[in-house]
Amino acid sequence: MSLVTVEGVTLSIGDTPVLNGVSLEIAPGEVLGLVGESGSGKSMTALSVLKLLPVGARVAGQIAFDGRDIIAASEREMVALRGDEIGMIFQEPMTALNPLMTIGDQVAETARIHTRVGRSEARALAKAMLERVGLPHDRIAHTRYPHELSGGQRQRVGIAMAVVLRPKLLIADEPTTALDVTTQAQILDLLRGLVRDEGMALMLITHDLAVVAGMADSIAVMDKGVVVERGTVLEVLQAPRNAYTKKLIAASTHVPVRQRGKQGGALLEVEGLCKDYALPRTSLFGPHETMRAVDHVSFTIKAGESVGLVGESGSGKSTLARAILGLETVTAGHVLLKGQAVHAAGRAAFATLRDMQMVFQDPYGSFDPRQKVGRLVAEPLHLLGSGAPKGAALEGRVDSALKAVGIEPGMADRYIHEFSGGQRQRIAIARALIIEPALIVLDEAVSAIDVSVRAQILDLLADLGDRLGHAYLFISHDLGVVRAITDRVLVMAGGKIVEAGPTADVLERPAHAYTKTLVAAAPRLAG
Amino acid sequence: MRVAPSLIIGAVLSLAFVVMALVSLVWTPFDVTALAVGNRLVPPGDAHWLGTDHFGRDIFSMILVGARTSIAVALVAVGVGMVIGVPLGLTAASRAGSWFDDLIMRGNDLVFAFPALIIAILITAIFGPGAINAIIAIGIFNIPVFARLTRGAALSLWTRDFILAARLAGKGRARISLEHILPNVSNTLLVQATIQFSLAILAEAGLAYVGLGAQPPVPSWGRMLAEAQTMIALAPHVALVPGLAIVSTVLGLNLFGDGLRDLFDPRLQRGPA
Amino acid sequence: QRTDVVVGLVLEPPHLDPTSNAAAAIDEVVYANVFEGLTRFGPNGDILPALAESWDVAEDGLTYRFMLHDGVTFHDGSAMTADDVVFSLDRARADDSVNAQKFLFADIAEVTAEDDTTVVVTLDQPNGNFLFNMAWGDAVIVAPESAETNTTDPVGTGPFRFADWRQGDSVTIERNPDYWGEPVQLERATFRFIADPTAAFAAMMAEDVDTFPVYPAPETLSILDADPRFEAIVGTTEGETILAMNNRREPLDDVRVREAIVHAIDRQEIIDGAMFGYGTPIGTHFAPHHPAYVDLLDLSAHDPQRSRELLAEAGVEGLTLSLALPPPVYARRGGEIIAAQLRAVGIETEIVNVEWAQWLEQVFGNGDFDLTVISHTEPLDIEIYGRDDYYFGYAAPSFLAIWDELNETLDPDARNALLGDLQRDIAENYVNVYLFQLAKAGVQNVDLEGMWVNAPTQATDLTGAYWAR
Amino acid sequence: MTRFLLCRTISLLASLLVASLVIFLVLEVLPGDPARFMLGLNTSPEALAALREQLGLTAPLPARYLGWLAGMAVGDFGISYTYRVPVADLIVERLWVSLPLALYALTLSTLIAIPVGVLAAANRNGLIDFSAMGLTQIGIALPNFWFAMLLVLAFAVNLRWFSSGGFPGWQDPGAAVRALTLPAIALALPQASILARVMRSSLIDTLDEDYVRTARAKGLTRGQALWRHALRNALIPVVTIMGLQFSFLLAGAIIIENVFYLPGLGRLAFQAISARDLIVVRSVVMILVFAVITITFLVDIAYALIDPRLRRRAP
Ligand SMILES: Nc1ncnc2c1ncn2[C@@H]1O[C@H](COP(=O)(O)OP(=O)(O)OP(=O)(O)O)[C@@H](O)[C@H]1O
Ligand SMILES: Nc1ncnc2c1ncn2[C@@H]1O[C@H](COP(=O)(O)OP(=O)(O)OP(=O)(O)O)[C@@H](O)[C@H]1O
Ligand SMILES: [Mg+2]
Ligand SMILES: [Mg+2]
Ligand code: NI
Repeated sequence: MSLVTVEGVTLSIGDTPVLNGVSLEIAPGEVLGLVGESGSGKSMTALSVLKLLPVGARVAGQIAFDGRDIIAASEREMVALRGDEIGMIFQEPMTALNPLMTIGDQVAETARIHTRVGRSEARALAKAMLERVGLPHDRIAHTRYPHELSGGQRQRVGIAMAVVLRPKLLIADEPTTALDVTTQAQILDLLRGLVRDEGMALMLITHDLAVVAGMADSIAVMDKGVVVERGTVLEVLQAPRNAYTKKLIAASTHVPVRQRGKQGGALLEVEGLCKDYALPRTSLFGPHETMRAVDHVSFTIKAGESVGLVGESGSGKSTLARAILGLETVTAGHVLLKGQAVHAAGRAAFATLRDMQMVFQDPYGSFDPRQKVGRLVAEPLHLLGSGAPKGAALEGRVDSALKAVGIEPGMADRYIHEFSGGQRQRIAIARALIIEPALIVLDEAVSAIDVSVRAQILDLLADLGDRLGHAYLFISHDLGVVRAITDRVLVMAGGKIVEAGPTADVLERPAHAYTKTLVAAAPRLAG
Repeated sequence: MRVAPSLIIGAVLSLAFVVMALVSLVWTPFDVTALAVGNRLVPPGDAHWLGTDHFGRDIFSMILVGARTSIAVALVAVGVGMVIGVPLGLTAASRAGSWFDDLIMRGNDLVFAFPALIIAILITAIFGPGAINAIIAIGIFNIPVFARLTRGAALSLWTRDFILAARLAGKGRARISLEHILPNVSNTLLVQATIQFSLAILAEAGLAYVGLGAQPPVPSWGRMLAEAQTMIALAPHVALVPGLAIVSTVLGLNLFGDGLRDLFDPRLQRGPA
Repeated sequence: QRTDVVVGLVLEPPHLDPTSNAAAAIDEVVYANVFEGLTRFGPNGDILPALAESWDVAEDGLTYRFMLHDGVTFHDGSAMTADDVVFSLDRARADDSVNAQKFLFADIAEVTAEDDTTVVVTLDQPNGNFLFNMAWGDAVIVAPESAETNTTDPVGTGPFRFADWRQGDSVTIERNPDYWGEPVQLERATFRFIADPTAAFAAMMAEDVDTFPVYPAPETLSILDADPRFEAIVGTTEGETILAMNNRREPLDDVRVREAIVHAIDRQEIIDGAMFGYGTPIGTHFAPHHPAYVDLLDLSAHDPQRSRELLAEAGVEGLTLSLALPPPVYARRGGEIIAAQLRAVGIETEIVNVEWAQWLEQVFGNGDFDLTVISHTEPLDIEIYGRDDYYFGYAAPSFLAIWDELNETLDPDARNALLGDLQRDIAENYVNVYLFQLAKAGVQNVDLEGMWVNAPTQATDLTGAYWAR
Repeated sequence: MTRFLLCRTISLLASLLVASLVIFLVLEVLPGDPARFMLGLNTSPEALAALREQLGLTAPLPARYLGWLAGMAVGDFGISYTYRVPVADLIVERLWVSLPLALYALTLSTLIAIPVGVLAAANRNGLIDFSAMGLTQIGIALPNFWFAMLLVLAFAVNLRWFSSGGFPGWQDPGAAVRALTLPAIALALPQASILARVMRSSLIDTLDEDYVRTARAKGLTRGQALWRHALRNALIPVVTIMGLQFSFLLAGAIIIENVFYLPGLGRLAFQAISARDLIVVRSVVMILVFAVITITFLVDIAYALIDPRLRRRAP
């Protein structure tokens, strides 16, 4: 007997069809992994079960929860159900909590709404549940406000809020996507424990097959508003029947083919690099306290080499990247590119930037929405000063750069919003390539895009590296990606490089304690 | 994209306003400077569609020409605010946290802290009343509005990756401000300009009430309304017509501005995913 | 029967001491009500005895003996004696005096107290106007103890005493139980300050105010008059409203140009357009209700054709003149009409609206203007045409000759004839455009009686006011 | 927090100093002479000179500026040229009208705006929303003196519910409140319109926030989620606008004070400007600037009360 049955649910918002006959089932105590690429309708499916759909949404089909008809249920019945029998956790721990309410009160509120318990009793319930999710009152006072907690801690509060009344069904919509790997592992552990202890059913939504593999009993794969495949984890992952599922699995485990490039001499030399950020003054005339974001970092990248940089959130990866590029002043140390100092006085960075470009994480945010792609891609040519090509020569450069990343040159006079996420990231790479730099720094360049697209981009990067021979500094929190594309890896923690070495060695046989936890925490698909 | 009805109403009213001003350039039913005291306070009728005022001037003609005055005053006042305020805001944002930024922002706060109407009265007391000085007075208080708005919008843009990309292309702050920041804040500025425009029309009316707006013989809606105050019991149309002209124009501009804001709102804008 | 009255005034007095500020608003509150002088103006401009019961004038016209009333006390209880008169007059004419009308006392040589109730004033030269001068608000009798504090706490001898001043809102006076003369019928009177013409109309309509002796919105006077609750009271004032011309400046120093301007003006249109018909046309700088008035309107009839001819004759073309307009409605509205009338004869004007302070400094003080509209409200002020440094700059020898003769003449009829000559002189020389005599257009509750109809001086004399019901 | 207060106080004092200098210099170039204004047309040059001396207008510029500053520091604003009473007394008396009026208007505007804004946001794009927002647009577009005049004609002249203007003083609080009612309404309507719009858009923004969805997932009804979670978060821009409005109401009421002939601060300044009572003008402007800066300061503190994120700006 299943707890939730979704039968042929069709949903449209306004005139756009979003779901097209979705069917799935969850039994009590079962963990269902709902996977699929961005926009495939995972969240909408989950929200349909709670009837918390956006305005203008129309649902048809059948949803039964514990024998009750959800589609026909009144708003009153749903209010009674939500939070009491069905709990939900959302993706963004940063914004999912009310910033003006203490965490204790937010958890207690769920209890106060559904039961007739008094204020103090609800507090006690909340306290117990917060302790259960690893936030004991004596360490993290329950009178704190969300902004006083870390991302992982906030997500724990979110979970406590959802499960304080021990619902029969818990829906978790990408609960760990915003967290770094080590925290993700802890949260997944917590969920696993709760499901086991309380016997609740869990609908776990994720785009990461590896997470599902470690958590779920069964899987539903969604594509364009349809569930294309359902089955147990083993069945689906080991023997996928549907073509889309196969493609998804292939992309998730994809390793681009690379020839070990011919490596040259030292291209980039970083020596004793430190970067301090000033904290707000604590006393009026006292000195600024500082926070060291990058702490005595030294390493070298050879021409044609692909180097990975891993580490958890806040370890200083991006700061280091910006410092290398000369976009940030440094506190100490120096950076040499082809023997030329990046941080020398004057417009030195201007000179070294010709040999060094960067690709950013957010493929949309890194383009000015008001300029055409041709102009955006040509922008680094500004570095050539008066020697910059003009007219037809310029167009030629843009065309060939676009062609190199597989974009039709004819698309150069479109705006960036007219491209898909994957295309945008290709254009970003074209922009970095156009000036033919010796080194390209990629800061989480594939983190924000879907697995299938990610596979293409990784192939492209591998191919370009082989053909044009630039060196890469590849920053990522995803060990799988780093393993696939880099020769050597640097592990960063607390602003320091704690371990460095050939990628395979470091990831297979981590020496430093931090690297060990990092490697252990990373979910793996192909076990 | 669905266009909101308020945008249409706003556009129509604003357009009517502009058309009136343009028409007045080539044609008015009567000469607005010719007085005919014997013919004063005639109610609306065939000869004078909207009646005549206390000097026997044709109100319809005055409304037409007054639209021109309003446009001129408001346009220049908003122009002054933008021409000075926007560069200040852009520069402040490009050097966020520096002493220069601090100076500009403190200066802004200070201008905001001065009671606007009293300062306007002082300015006109120093330079004499008149449209130009009314414009200066209104314009001064538009500077911090635009400076602050520009700075705020620009600051959030400066944290975006595409600005980093431009810096990677070796471009300086000033160039980035011009090439990337300014076009991206232009929508916000346009919307605010529409609203400040309507506020300027109201402000001119307020100044006219204390006798400081555009000076005779140039017709101005604010002065028409102010002068008609005492006539309302005698000939209500004299006070109602300019009042309604101001209300409908300000209303139109505000609706238009709001509609534009909705139109430009990124949350309502959806490119292909 | 009501015993209180609420009087609407347009301007709030800056303070309440009439001896140290020119503001008419001070007299409008305290004149005859709180402060009294040796003599006073009657409702029609005649000079009546006040604190001085009677007086003798010596043959040579140089010595005046004033017999004061007995038993007069100031509001603070102290007795008013001859010493107080000596103090008041000496204070007003002292070197460091800040009396706004020091010329009133200019001829005084000495003031002495003969006994407690007799004062002797000796003049340097005979002055036919001396008793008239002593009736001004600036010549009231004050006590030495309170002279400096009269600004905020006026202590006079009048039938009302000061009760309360709510800055910006109202001044209240109440009956003085110890008044030496006949007690007034009102218990208390409140002066409310309402500058906005619309607010004045609303205040009357809402009966928040019982009377506006000088109502600021002539356009609505007819509406109020038609209302059975109210009546309009239209009388005369001493205010000659003129379009003043800068006689020193080119091309206005040419009498033909001035005459051209005079003929361009249609007075009636200005009176109708600006004052809604309230006002009497004048052809010279003199009040029509004065016995010496001469009707000279023919000299300055509205004749645009003649204007154009005169301009051509003077060889003036494309003339543009500035027209400075102070705040009162006669100037602002009148100025607009004048501008239109001048345009009709080919003279362009540039209207500059100015505040009083600016007008006083720029136009009056520095004589920096072409044209201005202004009402000269002082009684019998044709004398200004003889002042060399006066802002419109006339002071022609022809005028001064008559003036000197007038000062030596004591016979009333001969004086009137000479005054007529003065009027003719300035009219024939087209010094200014004499527009109209400002009317005292007031409005009041129909049951209120005993208020002044005319305004020989700017005052709100409530001593005779009472409620009929 | 002490550091925060100290910093703010120093910047507050610096702003005031700059403001005082600006005001002083601006008023120095103002054409017109108070002495001449007081003595009128017929005065003699000696009387003028005597009065100028008496008023202290002959002292050199820096001395007068410093004298003014030093006086203000101990609460002595000098003696008004025209009124001949201490400026401080004048201002205090006017404040007893302007301050209650501003508070009254602000209260009215808040009481109208918040419910209207909330209702409109809760019924976004519905009939209530549409009509409420239409009305607020008209409220903003009305020239205030025109609206005030219509109020007087309707409620004082025709219905006789209120007096047409003036202020009877606080001895009779009932009468005083009645006298301030129409002016407060005239002042409040446009402000309420602005505030209601801010309230609505701010609430709509917060209603779209993730935590409101979280609250709904907990089982709160739409109304509960709005009331308990969205509203307080939406108040932050509303408080900013209220702060700005209060200073506007304090200083910008000149026109309304004129229409209702109220003895308020704005009209005092206006009258003082035309009488060239510069000592009053600069003190009033100074007080108003001070008020605005202080209110900004208070709004900052109000933020901290609403928003715990701002409470501990620095340890
Ligand atoms: N409020 C809305 N109005 C209109 N369309 C919407 C709305 N929210 C989502 N959609 C559309 O519905 C489709 C499914 O969205 P949904 O959020 O369920 O995707 P998802 O699988 O959860 O993706 P992701 O992994 O990015 O969260 C998408 O095409 C999206 O554009
Ligand atoms: N402009 C700044 N001012 C002050 N502190 C900063 C600034 N930028 C970054 N930091 C701090 O420096 C540290 C390192 O930040 P950085 O962005 O380099 O981390 P990261 O490794 O890139 O993290 P993530 O994986 O989340 O991108 C963090 O603690 C961050 O809070
Ligand atoms: Mg989703
Ligand atoms: Mg980073
Ligand atoms: Ni006179």
